Amino acid sequence: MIPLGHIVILSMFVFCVGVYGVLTQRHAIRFLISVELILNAANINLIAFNKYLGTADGLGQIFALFIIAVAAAASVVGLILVIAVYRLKKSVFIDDFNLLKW
Amino acid sequence: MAVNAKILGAEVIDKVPGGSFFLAKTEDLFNWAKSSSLWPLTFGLACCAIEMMVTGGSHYDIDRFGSGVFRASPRQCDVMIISGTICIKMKDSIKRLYDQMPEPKYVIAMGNCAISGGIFYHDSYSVVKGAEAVGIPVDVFVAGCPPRPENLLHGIIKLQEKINSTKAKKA
Amino acid sequence: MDITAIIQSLVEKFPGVIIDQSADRVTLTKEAVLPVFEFLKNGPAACVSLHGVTAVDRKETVEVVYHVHSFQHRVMLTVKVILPNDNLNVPSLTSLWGAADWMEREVFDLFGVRFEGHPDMRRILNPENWTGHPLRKDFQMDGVVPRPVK
Amino acid sequence: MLPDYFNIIFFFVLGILFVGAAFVTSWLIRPRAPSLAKNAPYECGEVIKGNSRVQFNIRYYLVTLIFVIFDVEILFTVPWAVVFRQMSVTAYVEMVFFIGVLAIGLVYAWKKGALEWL
Amino acid sequence: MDFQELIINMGPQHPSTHGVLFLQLKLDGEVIVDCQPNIGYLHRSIEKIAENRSLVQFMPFTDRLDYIASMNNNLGFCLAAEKLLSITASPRAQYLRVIVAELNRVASHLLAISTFAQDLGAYATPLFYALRDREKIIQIFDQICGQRLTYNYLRLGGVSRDLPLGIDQRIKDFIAYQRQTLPEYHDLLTGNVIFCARSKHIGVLHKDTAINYGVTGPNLRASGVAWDLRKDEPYLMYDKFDFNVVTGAAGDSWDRYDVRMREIEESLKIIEQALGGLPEGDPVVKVNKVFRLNGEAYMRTENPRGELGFYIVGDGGPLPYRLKVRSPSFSNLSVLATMIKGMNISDAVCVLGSLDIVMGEIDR
Amino acid sequence: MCQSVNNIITGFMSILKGLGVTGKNMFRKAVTIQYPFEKPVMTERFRGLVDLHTDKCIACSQCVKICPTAALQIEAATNPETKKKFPGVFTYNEELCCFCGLCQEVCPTAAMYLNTCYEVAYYSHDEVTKIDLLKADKYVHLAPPKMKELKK
Amino acid sequence: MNALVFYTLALFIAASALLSVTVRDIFHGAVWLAMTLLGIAFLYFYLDAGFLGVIQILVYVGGIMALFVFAIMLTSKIGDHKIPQINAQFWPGLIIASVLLAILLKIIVNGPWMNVRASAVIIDLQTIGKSLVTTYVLPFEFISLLLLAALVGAVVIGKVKQ
Amino acid sequence: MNIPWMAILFLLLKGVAILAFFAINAMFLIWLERKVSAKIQNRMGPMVVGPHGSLQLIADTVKLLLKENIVPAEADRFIWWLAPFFVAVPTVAAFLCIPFSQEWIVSDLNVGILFICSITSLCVLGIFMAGWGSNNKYSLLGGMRSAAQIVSYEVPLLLSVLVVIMEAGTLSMQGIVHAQELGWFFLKPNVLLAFVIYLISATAEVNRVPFDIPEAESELVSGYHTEYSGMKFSMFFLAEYANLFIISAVAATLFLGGWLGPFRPSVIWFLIKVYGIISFLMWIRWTLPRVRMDQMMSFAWKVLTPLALVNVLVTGWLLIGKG
Ligand code: SF4
Ligand code: SF4
Ligand code: SF4
Repeated sequence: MIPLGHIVILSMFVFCVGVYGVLTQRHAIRFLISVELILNAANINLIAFNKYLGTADGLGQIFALFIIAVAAAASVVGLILVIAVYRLKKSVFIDDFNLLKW
Repeated sequence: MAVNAKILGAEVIDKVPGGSFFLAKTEDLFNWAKSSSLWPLTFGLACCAIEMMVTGGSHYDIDRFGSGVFRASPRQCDVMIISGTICIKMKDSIKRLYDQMPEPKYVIAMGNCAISGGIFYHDSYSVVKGAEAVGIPVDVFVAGCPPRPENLLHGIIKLQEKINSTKAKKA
Repeated sequence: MDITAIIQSLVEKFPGVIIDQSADRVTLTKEAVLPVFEFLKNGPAACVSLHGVTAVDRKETVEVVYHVHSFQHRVMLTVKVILPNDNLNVPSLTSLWGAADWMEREVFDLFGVRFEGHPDMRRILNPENWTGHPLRKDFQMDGVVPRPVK
Repeated sequence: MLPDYFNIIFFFVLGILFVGAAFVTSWLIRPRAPSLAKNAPYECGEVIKGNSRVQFNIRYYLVTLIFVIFDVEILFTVPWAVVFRQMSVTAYVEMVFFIGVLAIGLVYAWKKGALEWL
Repeated sequence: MDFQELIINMGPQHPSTHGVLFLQLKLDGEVIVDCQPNIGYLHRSIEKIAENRSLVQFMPFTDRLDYIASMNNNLGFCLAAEKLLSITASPRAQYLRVIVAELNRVASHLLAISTFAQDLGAYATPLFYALRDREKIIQIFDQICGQRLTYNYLRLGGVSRDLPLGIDQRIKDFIAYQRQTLPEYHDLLTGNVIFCARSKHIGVLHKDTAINYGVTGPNLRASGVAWDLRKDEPYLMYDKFDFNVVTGAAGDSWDRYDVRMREIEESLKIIEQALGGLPEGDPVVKVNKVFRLNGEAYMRTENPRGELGFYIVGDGGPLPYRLKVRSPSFSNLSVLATMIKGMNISDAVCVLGSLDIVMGEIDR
Repeated sequence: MCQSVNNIITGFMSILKGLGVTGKNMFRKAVTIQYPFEKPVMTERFRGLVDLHTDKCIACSQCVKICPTAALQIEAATNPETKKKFPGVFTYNEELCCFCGLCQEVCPTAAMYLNTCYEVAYYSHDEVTKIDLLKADKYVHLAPPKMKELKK
Repeated sequence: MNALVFYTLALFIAASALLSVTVRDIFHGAVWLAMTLLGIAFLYFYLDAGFLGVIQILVYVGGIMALFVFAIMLTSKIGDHKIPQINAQFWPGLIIASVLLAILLKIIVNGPWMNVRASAVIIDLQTIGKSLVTTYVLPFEFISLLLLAALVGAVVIGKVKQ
Repeated sequence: MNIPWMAILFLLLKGVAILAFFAINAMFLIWLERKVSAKIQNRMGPMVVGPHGSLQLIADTVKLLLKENIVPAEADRFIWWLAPFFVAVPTVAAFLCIPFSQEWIVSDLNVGILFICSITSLCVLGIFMAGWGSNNKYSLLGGMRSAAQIVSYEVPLLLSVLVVIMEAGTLSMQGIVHAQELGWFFLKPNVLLAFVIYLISATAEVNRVPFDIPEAESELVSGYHTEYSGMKFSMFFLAEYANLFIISAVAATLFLGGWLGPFRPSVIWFLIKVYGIISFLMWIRWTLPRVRMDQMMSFAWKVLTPLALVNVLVTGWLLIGKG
């Protein structure tokens, strides 16, 4: 088998790409894409640890399931917000999302 | 006419390795395939279009020749059956549709109108005198006003003969 | 109410505008077009349907011909307006009939008669960048091959 | 026996190869004659007016959204469906509750008109 | 919300615009906010040509106006010319004309309902059934006058030739056959739940709008106006036959379909009666070879699509000075733009299909 | 509730009915005429290509005059002995013809007729634009291939 | 062979993840994200979490990606689907991300898990199902409420702005 | 590192066999479709190319290979190229766990049925890409409609599959077949309902009449693949028919007992069932008109989904009661 560390490194990389995206992207949908990457990186870790060091009740996988559900809910709401703001302000750039004024 | 020469141009011969026998055989195969699967464009202009529809209908059943797949998008069809009168307002559209068809493409001019303007040749200020006047090279003319469905089938057979007898241009 | 009665009522209602009349046809002056049709449509004649608008080029003049039709009395009345060649303008009937829209556009396209008050006086059958009105007797165009045999 | 993941990936690669091979073959033997007019977008033979990339009705989004929610719901139901027979009635009741909550969501969306098209 | 509107071209080459109609649709999402029909893509200058052809020579051109119902066009033109020249056709010819005109009406309606079904996405099958049944009529015409679509059968004062031998049996067979197959259409379409859901309450054409826009024929009758020239201004021998004027109730697309469906039955009835009462005699009366056309005449007849009018003006010469065709589809189409505003594309296609237009006579 | 259940049932039945119709038709015989192998017989009134009984024509030009499309062209010649007119040149432009049959109707001697040839497909205009009606084999080149060749 | 597959897959995931945040076209970005997610699904298969892999494809690639694409279509016009990548936050972002990566890598490499190779258990669907309705029933039901909340919230926002 | 070459070779052989079946099956289905439609319409269908048109599809395929490939100007080339892959590759992959018989299955994944469902849902993205990449309004509209439609019918489809999972207690395709040894599932009324729901939603999933809205020829020319020509177009075509096979195969496995049958070889039984279902779907296709977009959506959400939800609960209750 592959050493666990390698999988974790992959997940770290994806995570950092996500962080990079979150920090630099101005486009709101891009931003959400990056968030998805971060969540997925977490999921990779969960599954990998579950496989290598997991308990018998499959906690890691169940947690990953929950994360997927949460991610789904988050992107549903996040995207509809983006669309709503876009329709209001004609912009998809986070800089323009001045939620206080909105 | 020129269309046919273009299709199996020199490039094919260059690209397909093998002896001339093999080449001839593939060419036959290609021609056979091209001629056996002529998908027409769903495109009716005038009275002749009704006869074209009838040709697709149960009594004549153009599908027997493998040409029953009427495609609405010019991107997916092989033969354009110009069925009816071409008028000045229409001619650009027809040309555009023809241009948008992918090679190898063929044209059947159905009905005297599409051939020469036919019954509207004289005295008409708005009828274009045939498909060739629009700049569309016609492969087979199917005369009649309108041509009988059998005649259109005959035209398709003629087109198949024509395709089958094309030889690739030697480089 | 038959056709003579309708024409009679017209003559009575609009004295002086009927230039000419025959069994099923009246000729109007241009100015009277709108009121007369209004009366024909909403009055006792009940000619609710504008059946057709066309024109005839009489070389010096152009006749605009209207056919109106009454379901109630089962009559079809022909109304003509004669326009001089140098002033091809006539009030549009689009305010009375939706049908007038395209029909008038067609007459404009083919004869060059302008209908005043028409919301969309464009060519309808011929390309918009055309000049000339093909059904005029003096229409000339390159590429028209006359029939050789007379 | 090969592991499952290998089979799956292998079949994906196979599929890609298949499609790719078809494209390559076609690329080898097909004619090329691009022209400006040919590459213009097709629109029933008329000239294009306006642009094709325009915004669309939000309804598409709403429907997809409800789908995603239900998708997630179903994914949670599957493990239950496999085992619920070996479990007690509580498992069933739990699932009824779970589905019930989402059914409320469906009813809500329905009443709000998110399911109406037009 | 200001939506960027999507402009879509439908046509001139489009599977469901019935020829070369070009609709420019402005969409908001999928809802049509504006529709701009452009016609003239089949404008063949027939009216101009008519000024250079004698009446006899013009007959073939009438075939090409409404090419789905050429016989009826022949008839309309013949009657107008005869009115101008004060000719009356022989009684036998009148009966023959009724027979061919009604046969053609059946053929035309068959095509109309089936292309309508095709527009609703009933993939090809109803269309092919209709073509199959229509083919029987076409073959009858082929036998009568030697062409399948452009008949050129009627002449001033009668018809070009008498019926060939044995054709009456063939027509009777056809009537029996058609009566047998009509229920199939009813099963396949009329009662079908999807078909009804697609066409009922869609494209309601109110009576007043219809009259205002000069809509005629089955479309008008579907809106509830019982107006049929064959009944109300009988020409030929139509007053001798027993048939009903079919009307619809709501004026929606389904009604327009249904009116046509029932008119087929009425037409079959008329043909049967006409065949039964066919008088002996010449199929054509003697007329002069050369005419002088004087004055003007307007005659309208009930075409399968509505009222077809011919307006012929003469100037004393042999050629018409002006010939105007008042085509039913022209008016029927002009109402489309008002009808489909606020609909989505699918419904617009359904409405267009139910109006049953033929571009040949719209553009002339 | 009752209503909608009823609707569903009738809807379902209507679909079954439709399926019944198509199902029934599946077992009908195909109506197709297999064209190149079975050829339909043209009716005797069929209006195919214009043809001429050369011997009967008296070059009266009536057909030329009536032809709405000016598809016919005639140059009359006179027989010096009998003083009878006969067609010296008689050409027919198939591409203009609209197969209306008026020429046939008007011909006083029944010299002109429309034959039953309907298979008119060709590769170039020359094949039909100037058909010499006086030649006997004018339509030979248009004849479709024989049945034998088709069934290869 | 295992290793070969894994490293190819890892490379694919890493590359497409990187591409998904760096390509200019937003739609391309979404497509690359879909590829990343697909790759991760394969990784789950690889890690014997077949159910998770399937769910990943079904929910993420089939569902959430569709959402993203619709959202892109709803908010993009031609011309603005190509957005500039370089902005004021580019360098800070890059630096922070790299530093983070470096720190994490250091932790991992020195950490106790780097060379764990033995796989402990294979969790099958039955196990997940059982735990889900017994041990983890509370979060499980909570998820349903969360989904409901998301649905309601999204519908409200979507409808209000009509 | 030892690589199991033999096993890989064996897998490769299986893969090639599946690919061959994939291609031949698609061709056969297209031919069948044309023949069935011809029969329904009192016609002959392809006749001339080969005996009874049997070579027709070979000709079509070779011709499509020979067609020029048009890339519309302004098309998003990358997306445009990728779309056929996204549409066609999953259909190949889905064949991975279709049980043709007891032995004839490439790999009986323990999440088999969900694997097929998830893999085929990848098509949505492909359709999106096709619509977006073509830079054509018809394509875009068609793509959006198609995606919305597929997505909506995915829910009742999954729910009806869920019923079978509950009955069988497993996700593996073979497991489901074995669970039916005592009686095919569709004999139970609740599963019969699921079967009907499945068939309807599966028809919608593969965009066939009466749900062929994205390709609605009379409205949108040919939907999302309007701009595609030649081989790329044929990939869409191929995928469509492969999908038809897949949904029918799944239906046969889930509800009609798969390869179970009174005598061997069982693969015959499987194929009979599958082609039976396919013929039925074709019969429907050539009979019914198309429903409208909104009708279709409300049918999915307001009729099928609630029905399927209730069905799941009822099935659960029945099974609990039994166990
Ligand atoms: S050739 Fe004759 S039938 Fe054909 S379109 Fe022209 S006029 Fe009509
Ligand atoms: S009408 Fe008859 S006789 Fe006279 S020129 Fe013509 S063919 Fe000859
Ligand atoms: S058939 Fe008609 S068009 Fe043809 S040559 Fe005779 S008269 Fe002229």
